[in-house]
Amino acid sequence: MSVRVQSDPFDPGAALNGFVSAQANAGAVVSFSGIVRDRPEGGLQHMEIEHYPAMTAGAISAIVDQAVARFGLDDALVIHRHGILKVGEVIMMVATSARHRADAFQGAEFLMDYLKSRAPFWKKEVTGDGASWVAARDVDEAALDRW
Amino acid sequence: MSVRVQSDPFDPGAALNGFVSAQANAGAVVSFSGIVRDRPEGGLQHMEIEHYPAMTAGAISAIVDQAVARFGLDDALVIHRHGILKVGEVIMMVATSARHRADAFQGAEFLMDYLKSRAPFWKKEVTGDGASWVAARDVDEAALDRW
Amino acid sequence: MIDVVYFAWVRERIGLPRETVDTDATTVAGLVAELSAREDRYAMAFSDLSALRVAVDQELTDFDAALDGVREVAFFPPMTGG
Amino acid sequence: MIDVVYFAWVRERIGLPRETVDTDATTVAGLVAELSAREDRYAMAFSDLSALRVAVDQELTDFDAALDGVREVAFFPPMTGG
Repeated sequence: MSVRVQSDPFDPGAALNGFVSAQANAGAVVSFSGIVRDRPEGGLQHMEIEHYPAMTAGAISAIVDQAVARFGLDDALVIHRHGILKVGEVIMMVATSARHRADAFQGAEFLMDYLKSRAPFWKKEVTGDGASWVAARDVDEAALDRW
Repeated sequence: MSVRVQSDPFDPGAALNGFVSAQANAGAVVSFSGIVRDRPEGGLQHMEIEHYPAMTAGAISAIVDQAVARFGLDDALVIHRHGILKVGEVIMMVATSARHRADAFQGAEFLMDYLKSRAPFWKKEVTGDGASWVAARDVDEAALDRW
Repeated sequence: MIDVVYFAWVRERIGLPRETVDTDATTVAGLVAELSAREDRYAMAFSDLSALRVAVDQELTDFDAALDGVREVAFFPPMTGG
Repeated sequence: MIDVVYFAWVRERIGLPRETVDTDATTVAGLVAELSAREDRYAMAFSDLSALRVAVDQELTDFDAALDGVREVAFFPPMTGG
């Protein structure tokens, strides 16, 4: 299991290859990568991601431990950036491995659902008109109900 | 959309990075990588994957088109190897992108379920004791029922 | 004249990957009956159709598919891709 | 003495990221009431508790959580990670 919280950019492909090559038993690896996108109406200059340094890694590790236990994952990786990110940059990445693909997929979806709403990050969008905090979406909170 | 059927090894990380950097609108990218694993009882020397060259790329493209239409995917990638593969080698990879993560996840699972049972590949396991064709699993056929 | 192709253990049991068949059959099932009547290796390969899949001109189909204008029929076990 | 930390728009409304509070409150809700009574900026930040989340010693919890032995309380809006 590996959790990385960092302001520096990271290479998702290198992270995926490292994760794949570390798997001794798992035949299935699922990854998710989140990319900064402009707003539908345009104008995003950059995104700022604030976090709670004393809590972040521990909160993510607890979510990872739950996912590993629940889906019998062989391994899991979470990388999450904070600080200033431009459009097109990769914000975060999750990877899971399991013997069968259904567990790897479910583990990755579980991690994403919980990271969205239970890991202490807050996104702010900065445009030429000012800055605004991204509101939590009801659909993200509702996504937790299925687990 | 991109479909690659090849005997040569490929680099999943490079494929993921290429896919991510090609996304102009999607904020969510999901990938699946399948790795050759030894049998639970051990002894696998290598795996041979046979396919139906005249049909394979067309069959995969039809599955990709279904996934794109059904889940509103921005983009999709399938790479599938044939020929001889050793333990630890990556057999195949799928990547999907969408505006929201639920669609990217569902699109990737749909692709995997259909590639498993509807793309013309057949796996043979070669051990010191001989060779045997991998039997299709009922659970893989059943997985199609949910779509 | 129809090209008939075999994959995986169907190919191994019949002992060849491809052959051209001069057939009067109007459906895949009729073609299977003709081939099965030829020799034991065909009869054995086709003994349990529930264990077989068929594609006609590179499209998956059923054993009752018609052969009108068809150029290639493929027989194989359930696929194990991914 | 408890360290109280604020994030995102809670931090911006209150105007500081962290302070140390000498409090008699026995629960998080009691601490919120004390802070809200101090100044308008606190009252405004805490005006709708349904829009807030709280962590006690870096664990998510509820507003009725006890403060016995607690060293750090954090207030913030619903999280938007991922």
